[in-house]
Amino acid sequence: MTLPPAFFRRDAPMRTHSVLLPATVLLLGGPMLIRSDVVGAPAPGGTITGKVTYTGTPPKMKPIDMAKEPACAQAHAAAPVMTENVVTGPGNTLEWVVVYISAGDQGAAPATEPVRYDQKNCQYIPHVAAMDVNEALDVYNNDPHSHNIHPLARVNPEWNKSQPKGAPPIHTTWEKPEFIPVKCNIHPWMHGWFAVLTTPHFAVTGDNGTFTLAGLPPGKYTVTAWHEQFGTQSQDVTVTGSETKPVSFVFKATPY
Amino acid sequence: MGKLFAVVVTIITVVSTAIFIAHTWWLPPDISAHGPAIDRQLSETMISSGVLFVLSQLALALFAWRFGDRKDGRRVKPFPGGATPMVVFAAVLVGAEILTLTLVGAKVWAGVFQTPSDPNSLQIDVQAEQFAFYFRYAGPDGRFGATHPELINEASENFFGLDPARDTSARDDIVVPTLTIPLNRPIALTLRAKDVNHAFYVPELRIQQDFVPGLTIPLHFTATQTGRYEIVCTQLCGLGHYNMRAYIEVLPQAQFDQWLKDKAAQQ
Amino acid sequence: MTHATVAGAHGHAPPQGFLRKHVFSLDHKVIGKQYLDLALVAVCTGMVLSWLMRFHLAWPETPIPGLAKLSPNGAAGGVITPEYYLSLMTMHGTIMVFFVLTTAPFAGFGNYFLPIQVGAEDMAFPRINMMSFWVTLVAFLVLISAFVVGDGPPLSGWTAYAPLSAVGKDAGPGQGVGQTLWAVSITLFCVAQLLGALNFVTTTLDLRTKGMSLARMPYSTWAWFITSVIGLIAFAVLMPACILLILDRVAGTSFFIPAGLVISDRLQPHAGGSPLLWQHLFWFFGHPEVYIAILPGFGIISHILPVFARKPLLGPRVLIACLIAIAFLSYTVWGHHMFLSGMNPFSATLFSVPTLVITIPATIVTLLWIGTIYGARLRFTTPALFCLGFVSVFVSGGISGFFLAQPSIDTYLHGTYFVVGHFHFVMGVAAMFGIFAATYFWAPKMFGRMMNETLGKWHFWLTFIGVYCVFMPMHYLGLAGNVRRYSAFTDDYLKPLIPLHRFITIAALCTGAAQLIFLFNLIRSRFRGPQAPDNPWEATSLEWSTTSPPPFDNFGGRPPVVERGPNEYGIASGARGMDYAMQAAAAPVSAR
Amino acid sequence: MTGAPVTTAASPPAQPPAPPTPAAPPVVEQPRPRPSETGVWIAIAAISMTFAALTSAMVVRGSAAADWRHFRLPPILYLNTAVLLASSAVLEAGRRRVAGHLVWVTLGLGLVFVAGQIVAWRQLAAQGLFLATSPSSAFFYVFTALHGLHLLGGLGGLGYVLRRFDAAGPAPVPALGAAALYWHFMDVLWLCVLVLLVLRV
Repeated sequence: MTLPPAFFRRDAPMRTHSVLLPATVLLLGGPMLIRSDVVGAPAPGGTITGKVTYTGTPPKMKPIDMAKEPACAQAHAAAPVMTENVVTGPGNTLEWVVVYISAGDQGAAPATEPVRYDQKNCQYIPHVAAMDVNEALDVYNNDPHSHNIHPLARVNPEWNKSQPKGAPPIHTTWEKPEFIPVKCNIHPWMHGWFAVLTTPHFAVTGDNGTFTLAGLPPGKYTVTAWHEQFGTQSQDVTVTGSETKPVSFVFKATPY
Repeated sequence: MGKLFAVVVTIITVVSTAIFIAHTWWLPPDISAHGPAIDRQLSETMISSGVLFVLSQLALALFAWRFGDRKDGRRVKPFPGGATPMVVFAAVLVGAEILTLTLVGAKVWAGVFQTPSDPNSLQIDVQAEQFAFYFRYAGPDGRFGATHPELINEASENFFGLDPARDTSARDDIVVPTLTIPLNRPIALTLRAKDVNHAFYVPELRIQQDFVPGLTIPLHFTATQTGRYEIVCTQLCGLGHYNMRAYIEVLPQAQFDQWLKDKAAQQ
Repeated sequence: MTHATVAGAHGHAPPQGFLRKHVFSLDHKVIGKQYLDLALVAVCTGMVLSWLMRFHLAWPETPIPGLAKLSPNGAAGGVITPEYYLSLMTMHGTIMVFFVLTTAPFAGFGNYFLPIQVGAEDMAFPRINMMSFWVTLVAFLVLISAFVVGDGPPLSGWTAYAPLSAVGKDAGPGQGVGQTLWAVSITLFCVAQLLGALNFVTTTLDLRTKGMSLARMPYSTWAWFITSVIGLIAFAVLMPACILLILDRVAGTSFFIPAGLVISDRLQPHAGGSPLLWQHLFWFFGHPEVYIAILPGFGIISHILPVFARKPLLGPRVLIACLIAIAFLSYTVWGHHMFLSGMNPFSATLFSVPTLVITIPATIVTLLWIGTIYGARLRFTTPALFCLGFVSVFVSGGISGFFLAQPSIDTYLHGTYFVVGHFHFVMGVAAMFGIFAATYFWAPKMFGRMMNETLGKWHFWLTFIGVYCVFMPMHYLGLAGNVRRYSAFTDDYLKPLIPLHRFITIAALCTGAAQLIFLFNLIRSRFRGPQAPDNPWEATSLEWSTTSPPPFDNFGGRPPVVERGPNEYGIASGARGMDYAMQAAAAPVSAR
Repeated sequence: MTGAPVTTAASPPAQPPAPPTPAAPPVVEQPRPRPSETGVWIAIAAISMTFAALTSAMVVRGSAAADWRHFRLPPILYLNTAVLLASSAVLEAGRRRVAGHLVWVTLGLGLVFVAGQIVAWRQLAAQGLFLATSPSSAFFYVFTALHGLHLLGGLGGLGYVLRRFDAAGPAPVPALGAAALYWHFMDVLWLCVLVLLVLRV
């Protein structure tokens, strides 16, 4: 009979107004909300694109030995999974870097469609999930055994829940901006990140290290790039019309 | 009613003892050097206490059968000799049984836990953490790197908190989640817990020892058969306690040396 | 030899008003019944928890209807999560050991019958007696509140080993507020039991009626007296241990938490503590606690068996000597819980000797009971059946103790279901049979109405066979190496044992259902059972020479004078052709 | 014996006694042994077991790690000990002559002792030695706090006896005897704790 705070906020019938708010926002500012990496309608306003690279020698990624969980060990028998804290691509590009507007965002409406965070073959997919404050986050467990999601939040309230096989997805949101490391207590090699941001304009670099922030109304912005091991860098960019401004970040890598 | 009780108790005793004797659920075959002594001790205790168990249950059943109140006005009979035969039986018979079990048992226990490990045994450092075991081999330089709890970073597989940048002997340490050991060679484990109490239990090896945070506990054994067996945790350590499993692989010496060389190359 | 003075005014005037009479009453009988009702609520809660656990072990993925609403956090979608299973186990263990096995046989029946059996009008300190019940009740409510507070009840087991119990929220769900509530509840429980034990010892030593020498005390009184002596020392050690644990959790001290612990990727700000210190302090209390749970059972069986065997108990002095020997030895054996805990292996050998030696008095006591049944004229009423069941189950439980007492065998069996089978047989079943026997035996005296015999017999047979089907297979699981406290069996060598777990679960659910018969019988007989005479079982002790239920001051202003011991059964020279002689001399046995 | 003589709330060991009921009915003199005195003897056994457990915990914790920080005990403790011993002497005189006013003096001295202990705590806190600073200060606070708590129980017992003095009827000799016995045990306990702290801390 434990009644966690989420119980009261999420599906307590008397909190009807919390359901109406997103609906109205959707009606009013619909087009504004489409995030840059969603392919489709060309967004009005300027875009910022660029590439994230590194200098120096990055640490060697080690293969993860999942002997403890036979189901996952077989799944990765062919191509062993490598650790993901520093993933490099061709041409010194850096993957899993969150690039977002940290200042100058004129009160854009919050993103609303849920972020899906999967646990597949004892791996977090995606390794870094970027989301807006109060955006819905659904964590799925599609492995034949249980996982335990433990976001080590300091600013937000920390929680630690198991998700046995076949258990319903965990629906949650984060109220305050924070970079939250996520670990699975049962499989110590499983690590991921929740990047909770206060802007809907963000992108996570893929294996080619590129990112694009579209739909930016003209104005002066500070663009920040964050990497879990090499820290953060910021640059100021002014967007005038609807042209594309190139921005690039270079991180200094250390072998250990 | 007394007869029904006697019948039920007898059935229960017979069925339970039969299952014990038939070994339907029994210890897995032993693969360690010290295991047979423990198995002997267990079967001795099983026989002696089994006899005591059957005797007392059947006595209870027999007396319940015979001494129901049959309204035939017969007088109650005290137990012949009063309480002294009980005390004598318990003190002498059970006492003798206890004495033998303790003397023999103490030797078996001392053989495993009170003797220092064989000097040329293979040293392996074992760390138990919330919900996994990790094993560390000294690597070619034969020396273990120092561990720093504050440097532990599971994302980059630095489970022991090694500091390869400044500590040269830590660079070649091999960290694996499966305990791979050579056949018929004494193994000396040093058990360290990273967070809470855990335990190292391999039923086939007849070996079990708790990890206590803050202590480094030695444990030594010798495996006498090859194969892949499960290491499980028997000390409650939190929600993943049931899934805190690792495997122990016993390889012939040649295969083990080859495995060690491959791992060293990967560092 | 104490001697009676003129019948002075009763220590406290008979109560007026509902509150004084039934709720805040100073009368040891009302307090005894309040303890029993608390234990009844606690055992029902504990039983439901064990059903949930057993159901989850047998069918882990099958959702349990209604559980998702009851605890959305612990069992989303009705499927119990590993941490919720462990908190169910922790609460099951804590509730059963403290609030059932210590409260019912010792505090419940002891409070009700000790004063009457020694011929006193009430406990030595009635106000303290009342306070100790209310502190126990508060302790129970504090423990139960852990279900609805923060992130659920604690999951570190009823033994609450540090640092899992001492580090706080980082150690996992339930270890935050829930674990602190657990520690506070157990500290309060210790205070209550200390005060209770103080009352028992003073009443037994000072308030015995004329002629009631120590040798003439009934054996249940002896058992309660010895249990309270053990309790005085055991609870006096657990209380400071829990205080230190609370300080570790709340005030940042490091009694039990060593340096350099990284839990949930955070370096804990503690240093220098010793987890083994908690284990030593806990088990120094822990093992005497299991004797606190079983010794009242010994006393009750030794008190009830002669009544239905119509034959004096064999060797009463030997019995009392054995109880005292067990009480003394119980303080020298606690190390057998820690053979493999990293303590010095030599002390394991040291602790195994007294552990094996303590089996001798236990064997003697069992043989005395079996000797009492020899040559008896057994009347198979329900209490008698539960006594026989107690002896049989205690033998099974005691025998498996032989294995665990030896360190070499414990190397294999420690932490497996063999241990679970052992302590459930001895504490979970034998002590419960003691409580059942006491309830059926004393219900006529406590409520003035007889309990139904047929329902009683159905309850006995279903429970007796049921418990063997539940707990004997646990010994086989233990031999196969099945580790205890696992919420799911994912290991390869455990999967083939799941059918046996399913059998145990079905047996446990049936045995649990059989307890409803007892509950129904107990409640119905309070209101519609036939009127009970003063001495329905033709027993000799003092409680049977007063009315049922006894008046406010137990003997209606005429304190009994005792002429003989409690063991006068099967004698030829009984008054008016009876085969027994009452302890109270020429007491007016009212003809009702 | 019938008519439980004096239903005193002899100061229970672990907690201040339940609120004493209004004037209990007059009681008959009670021959030896008196339940309230036996009760106090048993309470003494339980309390000393608690402090023995804490002492063994202190010894084990002392050798468990090298972080034991020795510090000088604030001198006021010795003054407090003198006050406590004085209060015991006054109480013994009061018991022999069954004089209520002496019991009042004991009550006063007891409160002075408690105040002195709190001053000692403050001095220690001023030195920066708090509960969690080091195991030695932790044990100092735990020992003095538990002793203080049991002393408050004793003060409650003395209060109860004093109220029995004002009530009509014969002097409450058994209750006074029990309370005095408990109070003297408080002295012995404090001396043991002090010696222990001087040696270990």
